[in-house]
Amino acid sequence: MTPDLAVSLGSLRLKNPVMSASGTFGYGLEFAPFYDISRLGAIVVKGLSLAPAQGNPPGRIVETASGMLNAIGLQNIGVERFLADVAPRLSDAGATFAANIYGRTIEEYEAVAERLSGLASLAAIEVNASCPNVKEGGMAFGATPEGISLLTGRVRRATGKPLWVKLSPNVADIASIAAAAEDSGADAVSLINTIVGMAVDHRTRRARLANVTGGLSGPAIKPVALRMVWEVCRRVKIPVIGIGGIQTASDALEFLLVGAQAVQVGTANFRNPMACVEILEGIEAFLREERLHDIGDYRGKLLP
Amino acid sequence: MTPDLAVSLGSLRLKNPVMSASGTFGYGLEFAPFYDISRLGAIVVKGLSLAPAQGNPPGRIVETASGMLNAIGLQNIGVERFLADVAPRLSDAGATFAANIYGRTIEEYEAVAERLSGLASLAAIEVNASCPNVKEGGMAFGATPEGISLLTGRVRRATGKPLWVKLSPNVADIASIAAAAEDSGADAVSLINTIVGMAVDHRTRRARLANVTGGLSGPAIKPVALRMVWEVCRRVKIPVIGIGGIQTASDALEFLLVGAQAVQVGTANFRNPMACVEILEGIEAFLREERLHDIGDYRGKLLP
Amino acid sequence: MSPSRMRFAAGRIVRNEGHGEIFYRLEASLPEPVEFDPGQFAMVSGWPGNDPLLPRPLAIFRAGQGTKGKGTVEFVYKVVGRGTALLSGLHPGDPLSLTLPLGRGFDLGKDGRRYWLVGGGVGFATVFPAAAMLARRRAEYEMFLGSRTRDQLPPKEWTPGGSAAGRVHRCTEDGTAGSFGRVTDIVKERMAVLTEAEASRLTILACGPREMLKEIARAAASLGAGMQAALENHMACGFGVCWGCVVALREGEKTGYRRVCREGPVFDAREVVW
Amino acid sequence: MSPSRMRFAAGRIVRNEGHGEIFYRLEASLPEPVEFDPGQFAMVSGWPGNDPLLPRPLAIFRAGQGTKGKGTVEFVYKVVGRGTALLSGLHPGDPLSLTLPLGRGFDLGKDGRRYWLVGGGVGFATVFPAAAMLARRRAEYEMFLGSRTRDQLPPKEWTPGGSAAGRVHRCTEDGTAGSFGRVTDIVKERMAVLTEAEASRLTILACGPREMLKEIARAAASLGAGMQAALENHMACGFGVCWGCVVALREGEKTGYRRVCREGPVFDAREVVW
Ligand SMILES: Cc1cc2nc3c(=O)[nH]c(=O)nc-3n(C[C@H](O)[C@H](O)[C@H](O)COP(=O)(O)OP(=O)(O)OC[C@H]3O[C@@H](n4cnc5c(N)ncnc54)[C@H](O)[C@@H]3O)c2cc1C
Ligand SMILES: Cc1cc2nc3c(=O)[nH]c(=O)nc-3n(C[C@H](O)[C@H](O)[C@H](O)COP(=O)(O)OP(=O)(O)OC[C@H]3O[C@@H](n4cnc5c(N)ncnc54)[C@H](O)[C@@H]3O)c2cc1C
Ligand SMILES: Cc1cc2nc3c(=O)[nH]c(=O)nc-3n(C[C@H](O)[C@H](O)[C@H](O)COP(=O)(O)O)c2cc1C
Ligand SMILES: Cc1cc2nc3c(=O)[nH]c(=O)nc-3n(C[C@H](O)[C@H](O)[C@H](O)COP(=O)(O)O)c2cc1C
Ligand code: FES
Ligand code: FES
Repeated sequence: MTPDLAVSLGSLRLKNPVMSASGTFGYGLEFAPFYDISRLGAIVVKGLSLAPAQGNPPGRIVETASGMLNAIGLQNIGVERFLADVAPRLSDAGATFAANIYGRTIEEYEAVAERLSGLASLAAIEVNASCPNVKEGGMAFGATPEGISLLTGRVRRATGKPLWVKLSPNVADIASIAAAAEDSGADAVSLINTIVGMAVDHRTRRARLANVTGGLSGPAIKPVALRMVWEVCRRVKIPVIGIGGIQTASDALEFLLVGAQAVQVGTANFRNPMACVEILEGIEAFLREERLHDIGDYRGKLLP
Repeated sequence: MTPDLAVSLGSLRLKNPVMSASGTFGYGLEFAPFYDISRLGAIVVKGLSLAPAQGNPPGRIVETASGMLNAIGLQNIGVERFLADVAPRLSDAGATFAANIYGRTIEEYEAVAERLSGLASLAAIEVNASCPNVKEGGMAFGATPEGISLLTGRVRRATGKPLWVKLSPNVADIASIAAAAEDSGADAVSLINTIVGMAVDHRTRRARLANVTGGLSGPAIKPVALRMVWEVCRRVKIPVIGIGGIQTASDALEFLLVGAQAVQVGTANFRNPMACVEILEGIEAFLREERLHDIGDYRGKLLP
Repeated sequence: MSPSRMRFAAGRIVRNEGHGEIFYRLEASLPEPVEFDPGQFAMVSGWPGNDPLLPRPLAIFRAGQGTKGKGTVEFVYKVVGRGTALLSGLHPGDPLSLTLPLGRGFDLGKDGRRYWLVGGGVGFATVFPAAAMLARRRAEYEMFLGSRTRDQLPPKEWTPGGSAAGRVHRCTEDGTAGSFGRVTDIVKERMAVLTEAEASRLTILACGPREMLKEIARAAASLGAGMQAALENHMACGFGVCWGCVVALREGEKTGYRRVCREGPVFDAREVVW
Repeated sequence: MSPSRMRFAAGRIVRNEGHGEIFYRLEASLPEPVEFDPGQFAMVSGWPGNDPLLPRPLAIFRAGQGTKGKGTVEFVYKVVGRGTALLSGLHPGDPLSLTLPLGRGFDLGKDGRRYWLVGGGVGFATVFPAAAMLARRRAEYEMFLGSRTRDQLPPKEWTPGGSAAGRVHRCTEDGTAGSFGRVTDIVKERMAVLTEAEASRLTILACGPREMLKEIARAAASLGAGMQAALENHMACGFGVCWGCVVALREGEKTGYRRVCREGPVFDAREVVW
């Protein structure tokens, strides 16, 4: 018997809990040569801003021990081109997709959210309240419960779409920030975004990123991500989407075990473009092996 | 010509900037079979509490991608046995050493500091205001500027020894916490301690650490540590001791380049007991290669 | 013949041998054959563990038909850091993960053009496949290969298309093999004696250090010769989804960041903001 | 002969061969010879990169004199996870980092005692060196080796001290080799028929799964036989500086956490809080 992998994120039902993480999956279509992208629980596209954005100058990426730093700075095609060129093709491919959005001001967040609200095929809006690589907005809102409340509340009023708020790990107490998002109307929280880091070249004496600092992702951050997801799951009632260093089915299962309702796979897509489907198949195989009929029988079942 | 590696930490002069990090070097004597421990800038011993402490139940360690989690819980012999049995032998070995201290209450911190103040051979006291693995004290003080001010000020008044305050990375703005330590009389700040993380076994459905969460250390955290050290160096005037994922001379040089006055080597001692001396020799070789006569000509010289 | 659709393939090392001081030549078997355009590349990994984490971009040096419908692919690489050192330590039989073929290769246009292929350092690995194709087409081409010293030139037997007199020019900065000097200078000297008509019929295909590309690009532009430059940049994905590998390109009045892995690695040299 | 002072050594793999389904036997050369007590171990690493990060503890199986004053050391290991899988992929000539000899080995006391050596699973790797020493001393000993199935018993030719009749007892849980059953049961059956005097002269040296050790320890204690148990635990350093590897020991009325790598790995079984 095929185990039931479907999960609910508030009113939204996904066929399975495996999504791609924003910024690591392009606009989704890039993966069509590799596999049928409609198989994923959802695709979360690269962060969209109101106007197209150039992003930071290169170097934008550096490899670190079991991880990488990026300072892309949200280069993206903007919401209009997304609506005109990308969204219809994602629908044609049968994909379930969510838009990650970003603004320099609250008004810009609202404007992007409003503009996307009319897109019937859009499953959800994920608010990036946590990008460490842009000067304004982004992390500023994500750093305090007050900032998150303000941002979440305003975007909430701007759209009827399911609303996910993506949290920054660069805080002392992520659970209280998640609680603020919950109280202000988020349908789910996703975490973690990248951890701020830095790399320098001791010979050239220069920072390796043009932006000096960047966001750390990949297996290196998994223990931190898992701890934060666990803390947030114990605090909020809304669904939690676990992100951070997930590379294999067992990584994904760990996040589900501590209470995440779904997961997003980021950096792993780079080394292995098949990562998301391999994780999906691995979860299914594990449930079968354990004779679990429903992923709900495993989720959150961490033993004391 | 041999380059001059001596560095000053306030009034304290060290023969070189390479120290061992607390908790990864035992009481120092354990390394005597491997090399002459008097060669190090300083040895920072395992965190001492007023009374001997049992620590957490096992499992206490888990390996993670390019890192490890520990939840030792500060098992230690207590300050009295340190004074009676260990300190004299460290002196006999010609070692420069500092005591890392820990208390469950401010009064305990004060008492340990007072008790150590009479030890003439002790180079400095490092206050662990950031241990994530004990229920009380520790991280609570390290989480806010107010907590750090209070703790630093009180220990400052309890001892005339050079005082280093060791900071937690589990905060939103480490520079403001460092500034609070500086304002309250710290002679130096050392950072980072471990980042709180967690690991679970998806098959047994249990946390891998008896304490559930633990502290992440090792190469995985280096980018985060380096960024924090850079931020703190730009904010405070007192010397900064850089810690986190340092394994090689080039790692150490990176921390010096962003402004650290000295470094501590932790987890690297486990895989390679010679790590500290190899780093020391590597720094010297690098300065020679670059024809720098004094480490001061390199330190803080990150180019824009 | 158009390049295969990109894929993620579980390869297996067939051969991985050192040549001279610094080059390795690696051959891997693939579940299915691939076709590629000269200049296209693969993202290669295969070492165990997550450190290093990211795959390494390597130009596809050759690709062929293996036995029983399987494919093979070859790379030539220089050991410069941890990833390439790890690759050099892999043995026949070891697994190798490959995403390929990637990027936009050289545009070898149609008839009537004359090609100069310039490879600086390990850049030859990117231009040799173009030479092989031009040789098959019996197109008019010459090749310029430069390196610091003798051991860093590719072994002669690797040179595609035979070595008809005057076809392949080798040079070293220390004069230990071929002519003495930088490949840049030698190419620029040859350019200096071209007629206007000759220059306008010339397309340079080049891969090598950025300084080399930049100097040749400037000379080519001032003469009106065409030039396609194969660029390098640090990459995370290699197939256009991370936006990590961008370079600044001139687009009319403005400049924009374009992905080396997708819009490149081969760019019209006039568009690159050097 | 007392064990060498512990050291960190840059070794090089001489031999690394699979035996049966799951065991590997690895020999490395060392700059200088080491002496060790049976039961002592080494922390072994050598794969490139930081993932996995920590070295792996392995019992020293043999150590000898190499040529030209160099030393050699041998290990036997079972591939159970990433670290041992990586080890099994290393080739002769590859470097291997070793910290050794570590911990407190078996106390093989003085005269007049009778020893039973018990190895469950790969636990034989820890007790064989003790058997070799007892055989050299012509001490009175028997050995009990158990595993799940035939392929998981050590190859017979590895057994130290020859196989005088009745000296080595092999058993498998599925009966595919040796006698049928768990080594625990077989040892306990043999204990049941000992006289009090015999029991008081008996010392059991055991290494294997915790459940096995615990059951045998309980039986030994109730008979008044001595037992030294070689424990395992996850380790970061292996030489007593991280406090990561502790087990609870009974110390008078209280219990205390003691380091497996320093106060152990061999403990008096009566002191262990099982
Ligand atoms: C499209 C393309 C094709 C290439 N083809 C070849 C080839 O055929 N043969 C060959 O020897 N080399 C080639 N290179 C360069 C090769 O990718 C680098 O030498 C290699 O990535 C270095 O990895 P490392 O781990 O040994 O070095 P490290 O310096 O340790 O690498 C650290 C990080 O920097 C990146 N990096 C370092 N140097 C380069 C570089 N020059 N280009 C891109 N990324 C770099 C690595 O990928 C890694 O992420 C090509 C590069 C590109 C972009
Ligand atoms: C003193 C001592 C002597 C040993 N001698 C031998 C021997 O001679 N032959 C042999 O095959 N095995 C021996 N072991 C067990 C061996 O250390 C483990 O099988 C090995 O560490 C597993 O590593 P892995 O990466 O393959 O497994 P993984 O499960 O991937 O390892 C993950 C982490 O857990 C640790 N770990 C996992 N299992 C064990 C274990 N049983 N004991 C200690 N740490 C563990 C690893 O060291 C690593 O840090 C000994 C253990 C100890 C403590
Ligand atoms: C290259 C890159 C670009 C990213 N861009 C975005 C983005 O646009 N919006 C966003 O919310 N998160 C972005 N992220 C963060 C990821 O979505 C994810 O939260 C993070 O990388 C941790 O997951 P991982 O370890 O699986 O990569 C980006 C990450 C990377 C590596
Ligand atoms: C096993 C272990 C025990 C530690 N114990 C202490 C301690 O007692 N006091 C303290 O201030 N830091 C302690 N630390 C933190 C280290 O001193 C250091 O700050 C941290 O590990 C980061 O450096 P690293 O990545 O080089 O290990 C401990 C770390 C480890 C791994
Ligand atoms: S390497 Fe990812 S977009 Fe080019
Ligand atoms: S492994 Fe570090 S103290 Fe035992």
